[in-house]
Amino acid sequence: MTAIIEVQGVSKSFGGVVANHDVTMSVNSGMITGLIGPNGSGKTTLFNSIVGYHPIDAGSIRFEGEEISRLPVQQIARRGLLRTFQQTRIYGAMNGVENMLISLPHRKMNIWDALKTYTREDYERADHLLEFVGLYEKRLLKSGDLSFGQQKLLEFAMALMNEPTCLLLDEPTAGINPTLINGLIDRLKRANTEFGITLFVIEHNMRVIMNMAETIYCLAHGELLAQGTPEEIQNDQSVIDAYLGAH
Amino acid sequence: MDQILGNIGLLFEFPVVNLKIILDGIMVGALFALAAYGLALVWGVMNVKNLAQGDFVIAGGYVSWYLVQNGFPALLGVPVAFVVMWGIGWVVYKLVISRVIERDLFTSLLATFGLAIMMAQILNLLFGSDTQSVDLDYDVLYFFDGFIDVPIAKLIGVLMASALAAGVIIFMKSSRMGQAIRATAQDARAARVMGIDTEKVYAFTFSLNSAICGAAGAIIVMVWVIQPFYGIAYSIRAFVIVTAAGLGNLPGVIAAGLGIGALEQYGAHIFGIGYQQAIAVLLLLLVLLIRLIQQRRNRQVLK
Amino acid sequence: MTVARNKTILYALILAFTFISPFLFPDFGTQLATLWLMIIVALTWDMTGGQMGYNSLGNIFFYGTGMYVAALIAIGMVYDVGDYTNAAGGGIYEFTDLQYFGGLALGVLGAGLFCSITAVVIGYLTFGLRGPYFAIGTLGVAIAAGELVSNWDWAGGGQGIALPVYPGDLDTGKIFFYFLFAAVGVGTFLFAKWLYGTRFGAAINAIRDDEEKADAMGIHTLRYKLYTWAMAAFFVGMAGGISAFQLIHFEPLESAYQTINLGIFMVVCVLLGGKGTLWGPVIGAILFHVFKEVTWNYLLGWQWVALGALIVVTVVYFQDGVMGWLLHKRPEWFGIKVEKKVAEQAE
Amino acid sequence: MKKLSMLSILMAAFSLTFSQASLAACGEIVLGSAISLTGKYATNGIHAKNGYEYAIQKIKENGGVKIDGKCYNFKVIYYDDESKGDRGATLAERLISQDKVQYMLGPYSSGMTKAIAPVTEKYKIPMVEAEGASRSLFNKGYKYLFAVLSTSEQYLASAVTLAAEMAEKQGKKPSSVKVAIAVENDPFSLDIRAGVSEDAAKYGMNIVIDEKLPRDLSDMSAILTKVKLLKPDLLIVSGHSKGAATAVRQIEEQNIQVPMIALTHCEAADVTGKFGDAANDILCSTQWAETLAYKDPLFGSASEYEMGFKNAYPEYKDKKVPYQTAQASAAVYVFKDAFERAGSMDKEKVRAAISATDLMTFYGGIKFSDAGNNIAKPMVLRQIQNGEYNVVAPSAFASHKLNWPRK
Repeated sequence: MTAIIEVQGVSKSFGGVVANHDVTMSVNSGMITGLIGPNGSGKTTLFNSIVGYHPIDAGSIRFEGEEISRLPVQQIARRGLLRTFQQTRIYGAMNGVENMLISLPHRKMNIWDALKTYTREDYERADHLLEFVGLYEKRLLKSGDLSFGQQKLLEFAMALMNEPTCLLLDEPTAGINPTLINGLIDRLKRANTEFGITLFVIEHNMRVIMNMAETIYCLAHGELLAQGTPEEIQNDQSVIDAYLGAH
Repeated sequence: MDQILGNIGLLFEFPVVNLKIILDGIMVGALFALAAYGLALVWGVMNVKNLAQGDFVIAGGYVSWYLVQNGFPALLGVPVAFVVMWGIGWVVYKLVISRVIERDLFTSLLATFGLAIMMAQILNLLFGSDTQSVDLDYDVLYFFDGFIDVPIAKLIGVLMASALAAGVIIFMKSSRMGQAIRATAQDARAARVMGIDTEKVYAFTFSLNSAICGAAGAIIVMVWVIQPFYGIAYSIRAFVIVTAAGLGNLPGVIAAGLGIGALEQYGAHIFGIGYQQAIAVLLLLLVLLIRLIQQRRNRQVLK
Repeated sequence: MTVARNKTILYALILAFTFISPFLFPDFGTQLATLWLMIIVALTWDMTGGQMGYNSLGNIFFYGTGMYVAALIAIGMVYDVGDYTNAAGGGIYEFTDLQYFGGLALGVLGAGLFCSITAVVIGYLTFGLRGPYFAIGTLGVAIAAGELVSNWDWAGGGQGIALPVYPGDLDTGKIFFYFLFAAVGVGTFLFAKWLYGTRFGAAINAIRDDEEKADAMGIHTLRYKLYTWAMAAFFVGMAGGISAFQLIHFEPLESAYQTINLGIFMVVCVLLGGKGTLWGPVIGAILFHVFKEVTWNYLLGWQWVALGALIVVTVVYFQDGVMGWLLHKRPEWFGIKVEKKVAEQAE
Repeated sequence: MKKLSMLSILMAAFSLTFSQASLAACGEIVLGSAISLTGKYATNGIHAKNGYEYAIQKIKENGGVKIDGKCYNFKVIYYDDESKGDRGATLAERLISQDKVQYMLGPYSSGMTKAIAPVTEKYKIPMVEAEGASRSLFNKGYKYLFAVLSTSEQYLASAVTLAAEMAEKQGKKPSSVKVAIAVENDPFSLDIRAGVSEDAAKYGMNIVIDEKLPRDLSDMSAILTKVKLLKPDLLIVSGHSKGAATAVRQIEEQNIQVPMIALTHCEAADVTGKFGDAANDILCSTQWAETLAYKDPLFGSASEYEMGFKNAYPEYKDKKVPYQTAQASAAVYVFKDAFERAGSMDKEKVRAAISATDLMTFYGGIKFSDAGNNIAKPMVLRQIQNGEYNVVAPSAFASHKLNWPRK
């Protein structure tokens, strides 16, 4: 079991506010890893640090053994480390199929590949993945008109289309109809097993994360509070205190 | 190349030249800073990038020139230009600017570019394309064996510019309108929620900008010459200064204005004044580049 | 099927008209050539402005640079450029037919290539700028280039450069330049049409709509922006090169790097026709050119006021242009076709 | 009573239409001109246009152009070239191919003429121009281009000669004279620079400052500072009207003491009116002066031309009539003369007649070289002495003595 993302002693503060302090964790290749913590515990900040949205103050972040803490977003993405947004970002003016086609892995293309028109396989893959997330019926609608949950699914499908090595998901179930959540958990797991994508998931919904993740990290006040299997985390008194204290 | 080296040599051979260049630069820079401050105000408060800035300056100059042609004293030109350009700014705001505030930034840039073309040509049709100036008939003070000349007119110009800047600062700090403007600049929506009539604030801000420019133009016509098509030169400088200094930072704008005035004079001395416009533009590009590198270090872009 | 056939007929008609128009209206040869120039610069402006969301105010840089590169290549192949430009004081320089046409061909191609390379270099420095900063930055590049070239004595400085006159008779010359422009224009159009249908075209649209997301998806945003600008610059540079030969005499600030003339016209054309569409720039260029040629010379002095007003009104009230207006009024002309295409291909 | 008055009105109306008919009996010769009404050359473009119009009016009043016993009047189609070369070339093309103009009057400035001349040459359209002085116009072998004015290298060359004479008077060698040159970066002024540097080189003079002025000139203190340091004996400034205005203002302000200062475009910039005493003792080159003793049957003497023009265009009442206007009128006069001598409307015959012109006008002699420039008229140099423009060189025309050194 090799670590694909290694976070070593990362600190980040905004002005005087410390968002992350000396955080160390690792995400194992081919696994689903969870990241939990009360609101404001610095989860999204850590995500942003990993994918390159801002510089970090101290520490190191490695992806597949390579230091990435100084690289800008697009270079990190091009190494196969992708993320979805808490507030989904899709191309609202395009329809679902177009959104999927945009998400073809350009990082794997040279300029001559890019200058080709879309092939039949591209369309098939797009349709297949749209079906996988359950949006096939709505594939020709303007994406901006879809519901928030559907947009979230579309963004997930787009991320899969991109064939990432590792995918960082920021609260994939937030805003999704509870009846659909089980289906989503199933799809996330299948994405992990069928497509072999390593997942690193921020999640508020304890049931979801406990069902899904093999390893879970818990942040509180910007510091790493606990780590372990779902059972270990569930029984960790400090985690329970942190959540209770936060409420 | 020889000429450039020779010009640099002059700077060391006659050190007093440096003083002269810096003095000239400060005088030019003070007026650039005025136009730039207006731009920073409009940019910061309503997010409109006004490419017609320089044309407001020139229009103010013509107001003052027109007064003098009709027998009024030259110093009266500054307050009158302030008032007249206030009115013109208000009209322009109502007709054009108010409709581009909510739009993307390129819209305001292009709309004001169109405005700039229009204003320059209207001035040309009204007053002709000749260079015009107002002669104040004041003495010139000489220092260092007559080497350094400080025309009293220029001195008055700089004083008036400083007085205007001070007035604006006090106004922004202490008046209700000034506070409303600053609140709107911080967060227009919150300001609206707090009961500030942002529409009124916008109209006021733009008119104020136009009036500041007009007054600057009235000073310029006493000290240098104006021509209908000179506007773009002042617009470019205003952009250089604001880009360098950032928004909402009056001391920064003034410092950048003076600095750029002096840099430009040095450039003109060393490379020849044929390169003056090129130097101003290259300074803009340089400032953009520096900001860009700063942002890249923050893993950000300049937007 | 019928849509496709109608389209073919439409294109054939336009192409036929392109071919016969200089013979139909021989007196308007130069204006028709200029119309193609407008179409070229509008189409290429839209590649970055409309399709990629990078509104350059400095594309005129490539036009001016194209002029200079073409002229310097053509002259440099036969004479010493410094002597030639210095000849403001005396000496007549002759060009044989072969030298003229050879110089023109190499010059125009060289202009295109050179402009592509400069686009990459300048783009590398400026594409970190977004929105208005990019517009102002590129405007700055164009202004600075004009000022610097006007101080470059070897290339004629403020005197500009006078190129040899077209050998052969007048009317052939006019038609010759018309077809040169038309060829580049048609080439630009077909290129753009093809480009917007590729994965690359979709990717630059993605950059326009949300560059951060495109970044996050691993699209080579900077690289694609550079390629796009280089492609646009290639065509503009060629158009500039042809203009240099057509105008015969040009100088740096007013004809080559004419920032507030052609440099802003191209933007107005695109806005008038409709940003981010294939036909918008073409329609806009035609509308603008006709408006300008019909009214310009009778306004005697007021034309620039009219132009300024046109810009303001277009930008403020009619920013979506003709195509945008049609899209709004007649969505079935566009919408149905688009869906059908996608649906067909998706099956 | 009532009827009678009605009748008289009718008769008056008749006679009016009749007289108009007799005027209309004159045919029309259409000339074309692209001229700068907007942009940086607009001031002088309008001076030139007024000159054309005044001459046309004058010819009309004096019975028109007589060709083969019939009378004709000139009519000009104007377009605004916006002071932009490529626009000018397009408009020339338009005048020729769409408006079918057969004869052209020139635009304002050398740069514009340079842009238009290839077009008129291509179409073999005779163009008499009055405002393009650059000699680069006359080494291209143009056959249809004729200029009534002296070429630009002559504008200030006589100032160099004067400076050399003054140096000799002081017992110094002409080669000890230091020259400072500041000219605008456009074809006209660059030509002046070429003329001055050639002449200065002949005397072995040292050129200590050689700078170009930007087109949007509003401040030349950087150059004047160098003038203070390097103390040249002769300062040359050329930059159309704005160059002259800026120079005079800042020379005064910075208290520049140079024994001899020579400018172009003093009259067009109205430096005496604007700056008063500050302009004193400055040398101004001019193509024409109203005090010169030239004369012709149509306009009368040079001073009569000035008076007549001021009556027709009252806006010039308090100013000098700029030579740009006079030479524009002279260009129209050349056309009239050539048409009458050709006795035909045939383009080639008219061209031949223009080429053979040998005419004395209020503006000076006009005789074209093979290259098309006027070789029968010298440039004169005037000095502003107590607000008056007095001719001081060349000596054959001088009416006053040179004030030297300045101040």
